[in-house]
Amino acid sequence: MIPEPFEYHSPQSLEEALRLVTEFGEEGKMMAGGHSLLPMMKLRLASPRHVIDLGRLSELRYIRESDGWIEIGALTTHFQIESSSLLREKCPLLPETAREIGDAQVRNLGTLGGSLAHADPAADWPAAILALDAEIRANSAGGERWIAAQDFFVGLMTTALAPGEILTAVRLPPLPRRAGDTYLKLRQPASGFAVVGVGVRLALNEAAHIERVAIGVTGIGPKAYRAAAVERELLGKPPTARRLAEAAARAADGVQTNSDLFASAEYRKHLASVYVRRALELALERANP
Amino acid sequence: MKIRVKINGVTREDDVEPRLLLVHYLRELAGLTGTHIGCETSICGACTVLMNGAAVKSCTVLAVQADGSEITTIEGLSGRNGQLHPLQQGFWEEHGLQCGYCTPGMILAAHQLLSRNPHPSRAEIRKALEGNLCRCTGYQHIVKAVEWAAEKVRAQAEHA
Amino acid sequence: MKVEGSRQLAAPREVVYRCLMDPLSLAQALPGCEKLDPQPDGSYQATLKIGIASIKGTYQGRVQILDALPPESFRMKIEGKGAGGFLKGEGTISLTVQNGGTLISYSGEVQIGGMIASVGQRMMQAAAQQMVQQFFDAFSHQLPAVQPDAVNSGGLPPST
Amino acid sequence: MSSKLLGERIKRKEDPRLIQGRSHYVDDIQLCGMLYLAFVRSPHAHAEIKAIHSEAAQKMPGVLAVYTGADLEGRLGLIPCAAGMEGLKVPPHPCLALRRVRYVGEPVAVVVASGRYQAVDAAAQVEVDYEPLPAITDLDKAVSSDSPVIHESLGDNIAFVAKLEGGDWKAVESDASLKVIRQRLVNQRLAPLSMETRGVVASYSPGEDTLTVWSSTQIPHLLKTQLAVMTGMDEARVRVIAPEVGGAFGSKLNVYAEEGVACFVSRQFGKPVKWIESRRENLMATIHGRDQIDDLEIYFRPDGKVMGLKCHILANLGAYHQLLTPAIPTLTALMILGCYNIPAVFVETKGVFTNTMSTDAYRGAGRPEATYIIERVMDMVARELNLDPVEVRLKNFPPPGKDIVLATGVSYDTANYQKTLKKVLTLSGYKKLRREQARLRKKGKYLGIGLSTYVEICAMGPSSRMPAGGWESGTVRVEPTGKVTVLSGTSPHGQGEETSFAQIVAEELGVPYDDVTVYHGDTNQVPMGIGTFGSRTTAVGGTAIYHAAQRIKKKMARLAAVKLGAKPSELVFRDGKIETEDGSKSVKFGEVVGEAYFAKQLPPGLAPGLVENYVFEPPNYTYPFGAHVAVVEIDNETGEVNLRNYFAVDDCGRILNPMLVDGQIHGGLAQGIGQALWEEHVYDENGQLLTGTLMDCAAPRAHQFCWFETANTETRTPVNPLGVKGVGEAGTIGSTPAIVNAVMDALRPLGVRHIDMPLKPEKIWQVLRGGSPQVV
Repeated sequence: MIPEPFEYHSPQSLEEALRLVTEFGEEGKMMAGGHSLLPMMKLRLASPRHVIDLGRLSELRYIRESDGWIEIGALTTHFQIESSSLLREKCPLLPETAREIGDAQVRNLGTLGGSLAHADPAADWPAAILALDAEIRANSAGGERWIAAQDFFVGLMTTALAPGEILTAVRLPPLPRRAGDTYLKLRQPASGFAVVGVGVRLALNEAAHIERVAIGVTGIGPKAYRAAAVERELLGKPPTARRLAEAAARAADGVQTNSDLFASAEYRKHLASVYVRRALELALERANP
Repeated sequence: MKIRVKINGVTREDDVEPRLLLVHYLRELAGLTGTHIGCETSICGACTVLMNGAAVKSCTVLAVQADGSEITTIEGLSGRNGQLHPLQQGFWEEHGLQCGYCTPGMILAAHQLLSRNPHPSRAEIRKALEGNLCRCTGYQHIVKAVEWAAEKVRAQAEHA
Repeated sequence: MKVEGSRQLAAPREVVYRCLMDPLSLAQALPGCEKLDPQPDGSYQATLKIGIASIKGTYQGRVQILDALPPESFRMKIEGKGAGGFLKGEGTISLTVQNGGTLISYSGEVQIGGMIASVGQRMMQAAAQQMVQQFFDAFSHQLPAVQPDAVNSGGLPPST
Repeated sequence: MSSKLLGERIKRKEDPRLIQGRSHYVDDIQLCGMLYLAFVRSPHAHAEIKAIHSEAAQKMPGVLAVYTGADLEGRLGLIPCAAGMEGLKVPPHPCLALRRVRYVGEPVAVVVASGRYQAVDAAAQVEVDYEPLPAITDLDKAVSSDSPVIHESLGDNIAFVAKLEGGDWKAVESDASLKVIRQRLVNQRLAPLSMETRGVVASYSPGEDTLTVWSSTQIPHLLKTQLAVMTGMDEARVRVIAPEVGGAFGSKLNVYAEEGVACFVSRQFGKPVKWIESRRENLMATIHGRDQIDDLEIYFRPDGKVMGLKCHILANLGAYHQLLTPAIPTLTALMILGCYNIPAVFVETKGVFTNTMSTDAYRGAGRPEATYIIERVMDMVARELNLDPVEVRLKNFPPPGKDIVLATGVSYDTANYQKTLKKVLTLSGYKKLRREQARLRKKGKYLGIGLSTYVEICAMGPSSRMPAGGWESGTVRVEPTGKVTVLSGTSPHGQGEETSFAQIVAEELGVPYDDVTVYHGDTNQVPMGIGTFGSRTTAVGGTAIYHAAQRIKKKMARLAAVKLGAKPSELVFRDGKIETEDGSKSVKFGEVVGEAYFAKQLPPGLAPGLVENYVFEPPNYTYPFGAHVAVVEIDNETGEVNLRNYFAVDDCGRILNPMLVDGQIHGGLAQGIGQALWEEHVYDENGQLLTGTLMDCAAPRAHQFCWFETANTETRTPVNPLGVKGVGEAGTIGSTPAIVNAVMDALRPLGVRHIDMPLKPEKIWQVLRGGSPQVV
């Protein structure tokens, strides 16, 4: 299969990219690795007139720590995240999520920003960044703004990015003391996408009660979400096995649940609760020194 | 669009349509047909090549994206005097192929694995090859082939 | 594929019904509607650019209103085809007076064929629901404002 | 140097070119002035074609022509079906649809353009007006009297009804002491999924009036004949070459529309034409496998002896017959008793048309379905009687021996089912596994142990029982330099016969393995043959070559005998020499070759040269068998199945190269396990293909498998002098039921008898939570 013809633009700076994005508007499509976009273009389900390849914006390819945040450039590949020693130490959830994405080849080219902006309902990153209370930086000709992860995913493959905006970075707090995080996933055997994917970060207080917990869930609904009902049940409580299980049972509360060939809505709801509980247990184990 | 790509050590310049896929560029313009096409959704890995040393699925890369890069295809893996790469040798020794269609991609994916992890376990080999489908072998001989090559590379390194 | 649901709108039933029958407000509300021409037989010729995010296709088709029972209910039949395949749908829309506004309930069967059907099954349901939601979001803006506060104070969540 | 080659682990001759990317698959063939085809395909499962608008496409850059079904009518023949069974309804099957489309993906028009991208662009601009008709995909509905009919001229959707009956049914049905189980099994549709899709290059030379066709096919010779018939060309002017073929698994044992169209277009333009199938097309319009519903009645004694098996098979044929479509399910009936001596059998097979792509041969072709049925039967009986499945199998095996005739009338060449079973039980530590299972059950964990003891029908086969000939040809030619050329009528594509055939010939002639080169696949180069399928290539094609080598030896021995003053019968061929057993009289192989070619002193009646051909007609099929044990663990919360261990003991007769046998077994296991756990090719009720890309159509990956522990027994067949039975399909046939039996064994405490494949986690979860398995 072969894409329809298009014009290709390869901006060398963010400034140039922003100009192109504004210029082409609806007719332009940004590409940041291309592993979501190109298959769609080859099947001719997507046929943008202009492809704006952000791949050469090396300024957006970094992982660094400053001012109490870990910041990751949007063009950082899944593999760079997977293999980052900084992240392994300060935010193991991210490398753990990265290694679950697609396959080795996809992880070499696919990028964090590309995946987030695409907002596939079964992608892995959304669950991870929701669990990390991350913020997403959007740049436009008018400047920049930070969008909380919770506000970023608007609907099926739809984000809070406005026309003319480019997702440039993600920042998140490193793992605090007495905290643990993890990402667990059931893969769809054909596509490798998440039937369910759960990211959890959990922190305990001095009394070993749950001080903070954030749970991101993907694969279940039209967009990734925070399992707020579960979090509410757990906050401030001692994390007994029974409490975790009872809370996790609410993992898909209020979510319009996907149904496909592999898993019905009902089964997905069940998977969400099982995987949320297991992820909580694992994160707890890691939080307990 | 004009692009400049170094393929298996030889630089070439071409004027290509932006939509030309890297795999078609390699096969039809550069005449390197060892890279195969197995699906169009970046699942099967038959089209795997090394781009700046990293394994990529060349059916999901535009030729224009590869502008300025170095590409290694299966044809570029053998030594100058035609000596087989340890991975090629391993696939031969351990019967790591049958119809051979997935083999170039499989070998290049394994190449990346060994460059990142010279001592892979069987589970790590299987995980590293999850982006490459083979319908003939049931994978077991491929795993053995990669083990054979890893051993050979280690021995060569010790020797050197 | 079944598509069903309901939506509370803050307008009297007659108004909602009239708006639903009005090609102009319908065209404004239908996602990606580029053309909606009334035909002599009472149906509409439509051109819709529909899809999710960058996956959009242009569909040419026909929308028919059948068994109209103003202001209670009607049946709607949609047929369209485009490069991504075809879609056929038929459903019943009924309007009931509720909490000072109107509750629209819809229930129908949509058949998708061609490319979209063979590559999009995992997202189809969610995509359909999202488009219905988009329609009602846009449609509610077409309705003349009727004391929305009064409606919402009746304990109902806002309609958008 | 010893020339002992047969039975040795010898590296493949095929590999050096393949591992260096220097071989040529069909898409690697570039000819000057090549034109490209792109097909316009139906998005509807069933519809009338009202109009085809190709004007816009014709005006696109690089486009030379657009053809529709009407353009080809009377100018290009129909797609052939070789299965000739009594009363079979054969609907016309044009290369491009005429007036009506009957499955999603059916070709409706073809665009000819000077570039690959241009052809695809233009095909997207061809507009077709359809009037949709109700689609039929459900087998039960398709056979009901009020179903819409897919081929109106045929009256209904039933292509054939075949019955197979044996034994004393009256006795079985009137025996009140027998227990009965009734069960429906669904054997789901699969995509064969060779890694290389199909493809064809057709090149017609107007000057020479010759047509050369490179096709990714398993049957170059049969294809040549059929393309000659379809195009109306003199067959002597048609040449088919199967270049490197990137896997097939039965899916390229066929004659396809695109092959016919490519030849037609090449003749129109007098230029080479290429068509390479996309993966999406491959999933839509390359044959599918399996797709049967089997309704069973099992009559058995309380001690586990099965006395009668009834089965009503509904076989989904798809919308049209491809080459062997209707013949495939009849193999299910033939092999339904497996390796068990069941006194009474009744099978009724209905072949049913639906609005789907044709089914046809996919690895195993009808026999995996049979094995699945009978192996599930054994386990269901064991479960019902609370017996160990090993015990039930032993109770029903015939005693070891030769020429065992079952109630189906099938005569098995040689059998020792007890031996393979015993061996796999030892290999797997079966008793220990059972103890582990009991321990885990007490902890609420589900470990399952599944058995399968299969027999298959291979080495296809005697011509009397084959649709298009079952013989095979081989030529051995000793070149003047002493190097040996082997020509085979078979067409291997990954199985490694360039290696095993060279082993046979080198061993027989006593020449170095490296001196033997094997060719196949080019109809102008090799003698007419049948092809590679049905685990026949080594057993039938290898035997033909073996015999040809014998003829060479006979001739060379006569020449050598004159030189040595010995009797020809005293001479042996070894180490590059022809000599007496004790080595006292010896002449170099090359010297005798020289004699044959210089022809100075030939004995009377001996013709010059050293070329011998042999056509082998096998007297019977062969019946390889084996015993497998699968061990699975089930996640008791989610229903996910983890394949923990797999043990396979296979008896494929004599083993020529154990490395190749292992490779065939492993690959087969992966496909069989794939069917049990993950694979399915799914149409919705409107005939839309839902698994249209590899994003939805699962092909198993490396990390989904455990390490396969394999072993063999070798029971030689008397059917051919090599003693070889065949191994290409064994793994697939044996593994599917072993896995399903293992999962059902794991779930035994939950009281569920059967879940249909693939055993997706949701189905198991539904059982785990106390429900019955739903189709999801």
